[in-house]
Amino acid sequence: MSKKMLKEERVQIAKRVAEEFETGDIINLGVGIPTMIPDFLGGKEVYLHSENGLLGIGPTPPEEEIDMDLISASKQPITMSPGASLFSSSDSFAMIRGSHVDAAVLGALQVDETGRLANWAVPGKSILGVGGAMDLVAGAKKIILSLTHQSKDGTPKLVAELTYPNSGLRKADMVVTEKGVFRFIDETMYLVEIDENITVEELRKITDAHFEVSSDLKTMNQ
Amino acid sequence: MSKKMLKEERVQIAKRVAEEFETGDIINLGVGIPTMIPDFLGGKEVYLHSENGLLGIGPTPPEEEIDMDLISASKQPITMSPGASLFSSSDSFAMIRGSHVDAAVLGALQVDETGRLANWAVPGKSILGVGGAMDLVAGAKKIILSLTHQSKDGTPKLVAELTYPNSGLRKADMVVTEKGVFRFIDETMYLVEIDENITVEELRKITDAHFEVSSDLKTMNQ
Amino acid sequence: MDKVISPKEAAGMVNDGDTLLVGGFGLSGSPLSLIDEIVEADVKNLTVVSNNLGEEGRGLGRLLKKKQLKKAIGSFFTTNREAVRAWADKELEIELIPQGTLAESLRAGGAGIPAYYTRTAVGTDLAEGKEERSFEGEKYILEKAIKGEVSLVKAVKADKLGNLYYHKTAMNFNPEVATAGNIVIAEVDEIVEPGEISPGDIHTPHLYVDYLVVNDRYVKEGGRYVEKNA
Amino acid sequence: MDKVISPKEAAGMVNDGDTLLVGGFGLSGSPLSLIDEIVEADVKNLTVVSNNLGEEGRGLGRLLKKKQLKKAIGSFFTTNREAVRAWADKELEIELIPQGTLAESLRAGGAGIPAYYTRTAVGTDLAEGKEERSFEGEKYILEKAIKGEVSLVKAVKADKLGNLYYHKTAMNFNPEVATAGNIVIAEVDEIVEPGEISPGDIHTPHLYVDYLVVNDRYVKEGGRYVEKNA
Repeated sequence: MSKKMLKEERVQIAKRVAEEFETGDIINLGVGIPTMIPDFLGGKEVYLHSENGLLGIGPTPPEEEIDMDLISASKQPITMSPGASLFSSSDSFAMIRGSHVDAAVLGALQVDETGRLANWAVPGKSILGVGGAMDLVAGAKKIILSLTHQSKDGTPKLVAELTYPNSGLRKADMVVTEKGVFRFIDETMYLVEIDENITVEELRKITDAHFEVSSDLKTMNQ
Repeated sequence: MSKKMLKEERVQIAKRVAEEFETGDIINLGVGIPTMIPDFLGGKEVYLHSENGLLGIGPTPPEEEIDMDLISASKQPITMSPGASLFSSSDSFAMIRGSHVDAAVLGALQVDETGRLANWAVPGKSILGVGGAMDLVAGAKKIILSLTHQSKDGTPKLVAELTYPNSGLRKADMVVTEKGVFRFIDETMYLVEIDENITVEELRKITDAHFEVSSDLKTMNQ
Repeated sequence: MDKVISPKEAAGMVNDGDTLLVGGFGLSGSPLSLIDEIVEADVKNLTVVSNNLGEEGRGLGRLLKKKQLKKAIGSFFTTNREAVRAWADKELEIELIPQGTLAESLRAGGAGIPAYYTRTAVGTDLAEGKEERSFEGEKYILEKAIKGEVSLVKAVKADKLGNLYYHKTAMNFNPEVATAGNIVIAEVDEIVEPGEISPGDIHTPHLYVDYLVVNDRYVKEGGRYVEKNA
Repeated sequence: MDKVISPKEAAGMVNDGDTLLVGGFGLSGSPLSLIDEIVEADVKNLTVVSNNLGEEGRGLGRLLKKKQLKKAIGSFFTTNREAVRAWADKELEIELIPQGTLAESLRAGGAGIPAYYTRTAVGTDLAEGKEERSFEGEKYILEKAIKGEVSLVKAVKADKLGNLYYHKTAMNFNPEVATAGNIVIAEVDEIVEPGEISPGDIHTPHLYVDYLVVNDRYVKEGGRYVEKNA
């Protein structure tokens, strides 16, 4: 798969997740695809929470205005939007743990058919980084997973059962891949939107998780 | 006893407690006698912590500068000294509970001969107020009790055993009354200073608690 | 995203039997206009969590006077004679909590911490019924988080997003209270544009604040809030 | 009451085997001069509690490179290849803690709270060996406070009393770290007179800070701290 296609897939995902938000939402964006979401928010005013101590991430600064003491949780230079506030790590995670963040958009290595997710460690490899992943999984009001449907070698990421270490008891509310959009209702996975270039039958072939098809299935990003 | 004498006794106590401090100490002063201490600090620069959210109480403001949103824990108008800082109640009590306050000077209804104290409730009466007393008793690095030696009707406040509800497991380090100064070493009470107008024998008669007399007994406030 | 509502609309969010978390230390930092509005709204059986019950006939004291309170949870009620009398007459339940424990339990309520251990009050009457446990040889008690249906706080200034700035020691319990209610209503003297309160000066970030109400009943004169038409 | 000491004197307070609590998120808000001084002081067997180990060969990464570390406790070490290699070679113990739990445990350490309950990490590998308990039907784990012998923090400014002001998101873990060490040393770019940082702008009140050290090795150029003589 060419790099260009991968970029397009990622845009497809970011665009779709962006539709989920309403003006006023407080959102925490994980690394990777989620960082592309702000470009697709249109007119919606949402507030981006950065767990290293800021509410109100603004646009990326031009090179000459970069201050590496004003950075995102991905350690990228940022600016502050009007009304932004600064606070310490414990205050920042009090917001997350206390369920004051409306949605966390996270990447995932795997998600199972009930919504349980794995996004911090690979079995057999060193477990040396977790960051704020588990805090966000446990605390955000809504968990949206944004990931490519399969790994580079074609292995499904939407699985019947996790084989990677899970990130908590809390389950995802929604999964967005370049192939479709899934929601969980009572621990059952429903396909609610599908990419126009794939059929449900084809999707099942690249999805290890069992999913129901919504009676109201729509085409994605249209 | 005339009001004037009571005032003198209170001054005597406040003056003696003030001697305990060193430049740089962080001190929390309770209501009553402790509030008189700042007048007797001489040149010593100490920092007064107010549990409602301020470190660095300055002098009482003149009437025209009073702001009832800048008050002490006794709800009296105050000012801020240079280098003062403002914070919330949970941050303020984190300082107290975390043992970052060098000394709390508290009033007491009773103190027993091991240093256990009672300063918040009277048996048989309604128990409707505790304030920060128990937090200070549990958390301050040093507990100094300042109280008149007897209650108005002559009942000893330094007792063999508390009859009033105690304020915590933590014991006082020092007791200052208008009659003498006591320190606790290994749960034993030692008289270390005595007022010039009273003998040890006379002091024993108005003290229910057993105390040892320090081999190095001094005259108080001299 | 206009968070500004009328005091009447705010009071309408309080229902009979609710637990209200209220900022303030005595009258300082107390949402006086909101309280008066709730007094007029006539809801009852309220539980109030606040350090004090205002003063006699002022602030939260008015809810007591009008017999709208079932219970008061806080650290110091002794100086409010009406509270003492209402308690003696069994018209008011009182739950006494050490001041620092009150502040920390409210913080815990907002921070997703259901319970924590503290040395404060171990071995006293206020530890009765509370679980005791030792850590490294020292005794502690388990204290539970405090949460409520509605939080009422007072700030001197807000921006339109709901960021709050408190004035000096009128801050007190307000930042904690602002995190621990299902609905959080802030009474403010002034509302400014986003950006006018600088990022480092914001005490309560707007994600905690659901509604803003402008204080329309009290003005500050001679360093004290007094009723406008008094 | 002069709290200002030389970087060398500060480094001399760190002993072999100590647990150091260190502020910073990556290199931002990291006490770079103090760390370099400790590298030169040659103490060893240190345990470092910090969100990361700086970067490879920078900040705390230098202590690792010089094999002065026995153990690292933090939330994210994956991007420091040297840490990964040292761990694989069993030269470095690593204890992984979720970022929010790390921040809260440091706060607890400073606030006299020995332990608290959190939902974070329940049911995961990181909850192994931790006590589980339900509150209102939800599962939580018990997390213990973190304390240390020496805290190292970085602020952009201090006054002579030791009040600290942090610059933007360089604040991160510094306020919590400043409360949880037996000895607290703050590295600052500038020291001003008491009163010059206004009461509402002080992030860490001076009662937490034992010593001040002026950053003498790094200057900020193009928004980044660079070595003066590099």
